[in-house]
Amino acid sequence: MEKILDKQRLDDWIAVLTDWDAFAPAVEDDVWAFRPVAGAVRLDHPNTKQPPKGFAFPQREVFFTFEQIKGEAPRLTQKLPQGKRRVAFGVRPCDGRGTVRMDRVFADHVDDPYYQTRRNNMAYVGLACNKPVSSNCFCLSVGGSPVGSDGLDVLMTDLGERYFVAAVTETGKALMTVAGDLLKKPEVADRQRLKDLHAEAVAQPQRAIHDADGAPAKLKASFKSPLWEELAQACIGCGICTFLCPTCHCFDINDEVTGAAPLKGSRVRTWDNCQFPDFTMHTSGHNPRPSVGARLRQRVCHKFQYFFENFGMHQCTGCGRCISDCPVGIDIVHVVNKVTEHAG
Amino acid sequence: MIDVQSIRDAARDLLTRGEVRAVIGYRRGSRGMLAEPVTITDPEQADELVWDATCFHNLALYLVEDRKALAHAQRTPTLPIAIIAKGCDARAIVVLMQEHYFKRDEVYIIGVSCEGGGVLVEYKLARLLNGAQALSAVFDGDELVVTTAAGEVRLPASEVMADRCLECREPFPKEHNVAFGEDKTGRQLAAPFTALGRFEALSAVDRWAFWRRQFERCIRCFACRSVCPMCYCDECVVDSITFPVAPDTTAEEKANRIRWIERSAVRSENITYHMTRAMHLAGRCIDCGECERVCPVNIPLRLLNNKMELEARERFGYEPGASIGGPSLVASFRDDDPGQFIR
Amino acid sequence: MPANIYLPELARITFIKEEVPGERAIKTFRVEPLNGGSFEHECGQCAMLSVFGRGEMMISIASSPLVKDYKQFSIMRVGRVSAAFHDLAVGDVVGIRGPYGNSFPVDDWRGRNLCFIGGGSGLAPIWPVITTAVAQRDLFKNITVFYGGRSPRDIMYKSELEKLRGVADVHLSVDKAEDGWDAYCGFVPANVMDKEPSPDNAIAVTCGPPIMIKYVIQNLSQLGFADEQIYTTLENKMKCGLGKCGRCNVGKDYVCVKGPVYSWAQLKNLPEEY
Amino acid sequence: MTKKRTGVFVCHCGNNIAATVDVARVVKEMSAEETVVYSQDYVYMCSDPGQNAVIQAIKDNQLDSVVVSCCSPSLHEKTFRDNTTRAGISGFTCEIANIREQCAWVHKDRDVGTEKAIKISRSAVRRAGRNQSLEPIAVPVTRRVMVIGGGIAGIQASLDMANAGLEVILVERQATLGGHMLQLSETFPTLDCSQCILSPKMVEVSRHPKIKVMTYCEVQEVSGSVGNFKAKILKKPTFVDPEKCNICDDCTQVCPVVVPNEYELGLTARRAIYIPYAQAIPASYTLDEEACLGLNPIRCGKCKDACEADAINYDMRPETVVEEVGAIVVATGFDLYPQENIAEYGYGKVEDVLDGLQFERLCSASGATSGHVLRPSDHKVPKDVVFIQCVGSRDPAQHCAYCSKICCMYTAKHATLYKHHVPDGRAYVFYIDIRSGGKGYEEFVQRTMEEDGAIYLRGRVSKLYRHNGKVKVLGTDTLTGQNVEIDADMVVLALAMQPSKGTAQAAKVLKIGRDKDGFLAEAHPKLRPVESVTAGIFLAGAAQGPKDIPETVAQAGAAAAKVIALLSQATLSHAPTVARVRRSHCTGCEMCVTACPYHAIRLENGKAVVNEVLCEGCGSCTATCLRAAIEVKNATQMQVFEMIEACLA
Amino acid sequence: MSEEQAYEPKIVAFLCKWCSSAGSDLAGVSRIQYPANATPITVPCSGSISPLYILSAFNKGADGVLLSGCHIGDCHYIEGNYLARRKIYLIKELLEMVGVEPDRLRMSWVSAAEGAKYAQVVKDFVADLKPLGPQDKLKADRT
Repeated sequence: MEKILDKQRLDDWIAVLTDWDAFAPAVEDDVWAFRPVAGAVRLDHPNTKQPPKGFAFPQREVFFTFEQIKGEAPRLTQKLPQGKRRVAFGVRPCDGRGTVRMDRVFADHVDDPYYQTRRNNMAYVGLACNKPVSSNCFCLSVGGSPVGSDGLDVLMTDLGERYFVAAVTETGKALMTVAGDLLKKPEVADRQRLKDLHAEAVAQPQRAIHDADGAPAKLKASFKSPLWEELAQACIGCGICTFLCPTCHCFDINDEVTGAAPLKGSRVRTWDNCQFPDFTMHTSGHNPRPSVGARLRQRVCHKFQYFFENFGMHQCTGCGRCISDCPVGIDIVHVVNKVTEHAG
Repeated sequence: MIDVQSIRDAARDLLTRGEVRAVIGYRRGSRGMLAEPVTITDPEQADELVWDATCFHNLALYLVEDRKALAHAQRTPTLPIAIIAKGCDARAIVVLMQEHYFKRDEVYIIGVSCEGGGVLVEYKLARLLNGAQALSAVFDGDELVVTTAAGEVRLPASEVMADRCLECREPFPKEHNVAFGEDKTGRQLAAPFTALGRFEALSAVDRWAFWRRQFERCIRCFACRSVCPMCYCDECVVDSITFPVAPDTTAEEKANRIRWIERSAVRSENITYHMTRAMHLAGRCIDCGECERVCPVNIPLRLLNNKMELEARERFGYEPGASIGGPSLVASFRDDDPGQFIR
Repeated sequence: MPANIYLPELARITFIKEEVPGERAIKTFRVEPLNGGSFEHECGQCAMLSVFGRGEMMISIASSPLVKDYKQFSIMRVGRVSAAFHDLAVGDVVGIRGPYGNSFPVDDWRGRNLCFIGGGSGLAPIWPVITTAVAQRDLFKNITVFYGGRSPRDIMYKSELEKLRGVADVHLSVDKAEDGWDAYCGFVPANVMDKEPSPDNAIAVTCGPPIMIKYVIQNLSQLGFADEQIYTTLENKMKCGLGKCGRCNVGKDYVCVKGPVYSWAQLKNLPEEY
Repeated sequence: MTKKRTGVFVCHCGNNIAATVDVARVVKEMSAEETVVYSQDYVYMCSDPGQNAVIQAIKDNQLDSVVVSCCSPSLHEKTFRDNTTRAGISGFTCEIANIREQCAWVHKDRDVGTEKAIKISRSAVRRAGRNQSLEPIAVPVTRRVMVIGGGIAGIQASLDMANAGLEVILVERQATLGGHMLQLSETFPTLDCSQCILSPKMVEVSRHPKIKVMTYCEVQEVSGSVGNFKAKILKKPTFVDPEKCNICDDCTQVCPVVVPNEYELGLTARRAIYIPYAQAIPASYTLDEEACLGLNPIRCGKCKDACEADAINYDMRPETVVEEVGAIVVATGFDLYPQENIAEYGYGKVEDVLDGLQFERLCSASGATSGHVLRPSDHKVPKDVVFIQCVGSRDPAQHCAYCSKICCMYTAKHATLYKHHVPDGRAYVFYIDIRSGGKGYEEFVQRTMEEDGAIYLRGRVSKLYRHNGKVKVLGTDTLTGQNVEIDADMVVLALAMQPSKGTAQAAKVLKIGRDKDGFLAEAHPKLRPVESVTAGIFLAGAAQGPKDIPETVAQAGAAAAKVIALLSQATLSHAPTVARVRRSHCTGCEMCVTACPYHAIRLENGKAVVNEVLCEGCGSCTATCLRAAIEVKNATQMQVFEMIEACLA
Repeated sequence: MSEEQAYEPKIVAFLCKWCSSAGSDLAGVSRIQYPANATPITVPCSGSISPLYILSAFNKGADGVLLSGCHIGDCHYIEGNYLARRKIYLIKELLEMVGVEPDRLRMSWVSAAEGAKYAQVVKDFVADLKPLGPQDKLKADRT
């Protein structure tokens, strides 16, 4: 299903999606984030600071609550997410591809009921990048495209005054169907314009990982390379790179206690981060990844080697967030290039 | 204007003469024109060093990292380590020495004056350049010289500088072994605590509305803490992401680490984290502003730290980073400390 | 596997025994499902135990799969959850989910000599293999057990080890000589070298502190054991047990799914990061 | 430490608690606590049966910790801790939940009171759940004492302690013992001669085999703690060997330097080499290094030439000795409030305006005028003498807020003495009110007024100045409301007593507190009046506050008795609730070292180390440390964390 | 009863062992009635009160936090209250700056002799807290 939407009618489309809670990028204190739609939506954002991964994988998820009277068995109450279906507008293609990767992780081996419930309730309306939205974009290097539709339900392309709206999935079609005649049939010129724009978009200069295909093997060969410590020399061990990453999925599980007699609390999942020292630290103090170098290697190899070995795709979508926001200039493009070049 | 070659020469000489074991400085990074921190040990590398308006980082952090690495390796070096320090960085080094984190003779401070400049803010520059890509940016007097593909542009320094630099009164590293550039101590491009003053003029309701938004946005990536040279604790009391285990660490201690806050990045926990951090930085924060710069979600953390700095100065006559020998703010008192708030 | 993989089953502690006293105490717990019937497991698999309010920990199941009534765990008091476990009493209810990970290919080892080498609390993860093999004694040839602790009081499963003597060769050791200890004094790898188990038609299974494992493997190789004949089991920090939380990986393998049991031949191919 | 087995015992206190608090409910709620394995209530927990019940319950249930919900810990914490100890577990595992004073007695509503009692008890249960078993720390003692200050307080304390068999080191900064009392002529209310009562005591001190007198010495540094102090004492050089000196006085005859004599408060002069006064102890000369022309035979050397005993040695140098003592008595005395501070009385620049001590010297038979009251300006007998009380005292706005206590009496004494010396003279006394609380004091004042005819004027002197060879005194008699103007020959100011310079110094060296006026702070104003806050350091005399002689002697005796009691034990017991350092977390930033009021923490190899004997467990370090690297045992952050939770549950 | 009347602020009161606890005891001995909202926690000295205690109390749902120690100059531990005064001043300023009502954190010197003062301090504190309503700025919502 391919349609045309007048830019001015975007709000009308959102308004008729009454079965859905709609989200769109909005700026607050100079931070772009997906927020519940309130008022006019203008999809002129660069990219959101955080990817939309939190829709299906929120930073905090309550698994269940427990209550235990002393001497009795605990009572557990499962807390599966509930609520209206949700749709996010303005999702960039790199983040769409991020969703594909998250889906793989949370369905691998066994289904994660919390992720699945949220994910099944979620639709992503994408927006093609006619131009790179950041100087650190490199989606093309990792098999993506600024106009790609992986992981999206709908892909919109900004034609100037109008959006070209293409359904990608059945959910996407459903969303478009609700719009009724707000969505018009595209003209030939529209299609041509789309084609031109898409061609221009993929021709835009981007940063580049030179040998992403060769990366898994080369990284594997470079496990013991001294380059890792060297490249991580400036790393301060914060969580920006992973917390802003559209594909990082690591988490921690903790009990949050709210009462002691009777014992009350929740078992909670929170995002965790492979760059934090205690991520792998044993209680004994032994740490399989004791240095910033080892932890940088884990992050990079996870994305460009381990994930590839397990799922046949890179776990990086080239959004460039980890590069732009790294406080000390650690640059995954540079790191991968450097290590792979060094591996020959 | 600082001649970067003089810095390179100094670094090279120190390494060549074997006076220091390494030099912590800046080099050109891989993303655009931005500088990045580097530690060089080979005199040959000295020519990589740069000095420009993107030398944001407070390199004192890497002195801390160096100490940690040495402690971990149980090594006592015979040579000092050299560091390139701006005015604020040098104050941080003073605080670290005040807290005995290392001794004066273990550091060789290559001070570089910010003179009329400081560091730039990327978004301010981008706005002024209207989409042109800057290739380099160096302060010259009260101007920023920017090169773009189209040529050289000169912009008023004050329009691209970070707030912390505008409000800086000590752009010259007082504590140094060698210093480059003019001592412009006392320079005041903006009144101190301008941003804080503006904020404090708000009503309590507005202040809360503001902070509520900020604290709800925090994702607890800990970049503010990780980038701070004063946050050198081996384990953060308020939200630990590591724990030091010594031979005498008991199972009891490991089992019963207090969880003042939960890992959930929700408002209540975030606010407790940030307030505790501000308290722990009271009298120690030297306003390098790095926490605010690195925050990915733009929480104006300087306000919190500035508030403590202002109170320390006005109520207790205390200037963080002013002297190596003095007592710490919260470990000392004066008879005439304010007490009117006590009933 | 249940619909909600994170929701533990409730299980009651029916038996507690103090194996090793002191600062690094080890206690053995038996837990029985509260509502009858629970998961079945294989030798070497783990389970996630919960003390509600304190959290979860991954512990290897120390009882044989042949035992269906209960599952046994030997837990050292080292951290938040294990300390809470040590504070529990018979009758208390905990949470359990699992089983997690792969297992020792015990059935493939029929007709072979089995050599077990454990140190410290590392006896627990290989204990189900030992007990399973002993329970099916006629399916296996010689069974040899090396086990050592820091001192005589650090030896766990004392009476069980004594009982083994009838059906297996048991070689105990302590790191340092102490009064009243008449068996071997010295580290476990040295004891192995001392007794020189034969690699012929043998499988060696080892678990213990990383440094011990390292030397045991070295020594076994020296004795002629091929990499495929040596098995060990890894211990990594785990949170989910399901290959999702991201911390227990060694290379591409999540130890909670692909491990924890590895032959040395397999382990050698993984990055050295455990 | 495994999970605690706590017993909770809730007291009805007759009806005191039970009237407001549903005791049974408290018991029930506490039994739901994770660590509680036993709980009961009883009508009077502190009674014998109550205490026995606790002991029984501890034994029957293998309790390892106890919470007693009852009255204030100030009343029965010790009772129940001793009781717990009797049951065989550490007393420090016992916690008191105060549900009487802090709850039952201050609330009427039963539901509200019960709720609060539950919170208080629960909070104690949580705290007890993490208490360590601790035993008091035993500290061996050194059975020697240092007394700082050789005035009457120090002398009396030294004698009392030495007579009880303790070795005493008596340190005096002046060249002789005696202090201010030695400068007095007569003492009130008996008018017996000051020197006559003091000199024999000084002699006794100097001859006592257990007392080592160290005059012309200053305490420079004190380390250690109760039972085991180490004092560094500086012996200033006198340049005269007291063994050789035969006090022939030949040296002063030749000494060319003349300086004011401080013993005579400047009323006379002395030489650079001098003996403070004839009966000085030790009986030896001292060469005042500052006044001397140069300690160099080439520059002067006259005294050395003159000394036949060859007692003078210019090469003497300051010497430091270290003494180890188990206790310290501080008797550093007072100074007069400086006349220079009193603007309305001419900043001490008006001639013939004297302070009380100067007047004592004028009256003293051994004084500058050999016991004749002559005014300094012209050596004439003054006929009109004005005595002004409360100069500097009781004046919070400008001077000292406190009453100097002895001025009323010594002014009366001065007026009496003057009248005895100059029967036809007129003595005027300006006073605010007369404070004569003391045995025989009121009678003495009455005698001064009635028999000796001193004229008492109630009111203040607003101004005085030199006028026609006299001192014009302008004042108001507030009883008559009339202005008074007196042309006085002499004015004597009853200046306030203030802590001596030595007192300030001693407080600094000993790290003991001072009150807002600078006097040494006692540990408790009523119950521990002779102890400093620091264990093992005791206070005697005017260094602690204005006192007359009997009071000083009494306090000195009391301090001595405290020291004797303290050092009669073989070891001392110190509370074990002291700070502990987590070495893994300490970075050696020294903030705790700075914050510790007891100087109990030092850095060793870059980590804080606590001297458990010095530590009083105040927890200032805990609150100051940024890394939770130091905390007080049984008052840990974890315990407070859980108590907060308990309060808000 | 209206909602507002029903609201009873929860207060955690950190009292030093020597003065303020004794002062609250005296209030008890004198049978001075005061509201039961403040649950006392006895600490050795006001100087031992870490700012984290205050933040934690608010985090755990306290509507107000009361801190009390010996008057300046009277500290049993010589100078603990001086250290406390400085630290508490700073945290109070910080809380106010982010918009927490200043009335939620109260510090008061109460000597062992000031039973009536302790009672009054609690009374006043409760009265000042009531109009503010529940504290939800720092309170953790862990549902």
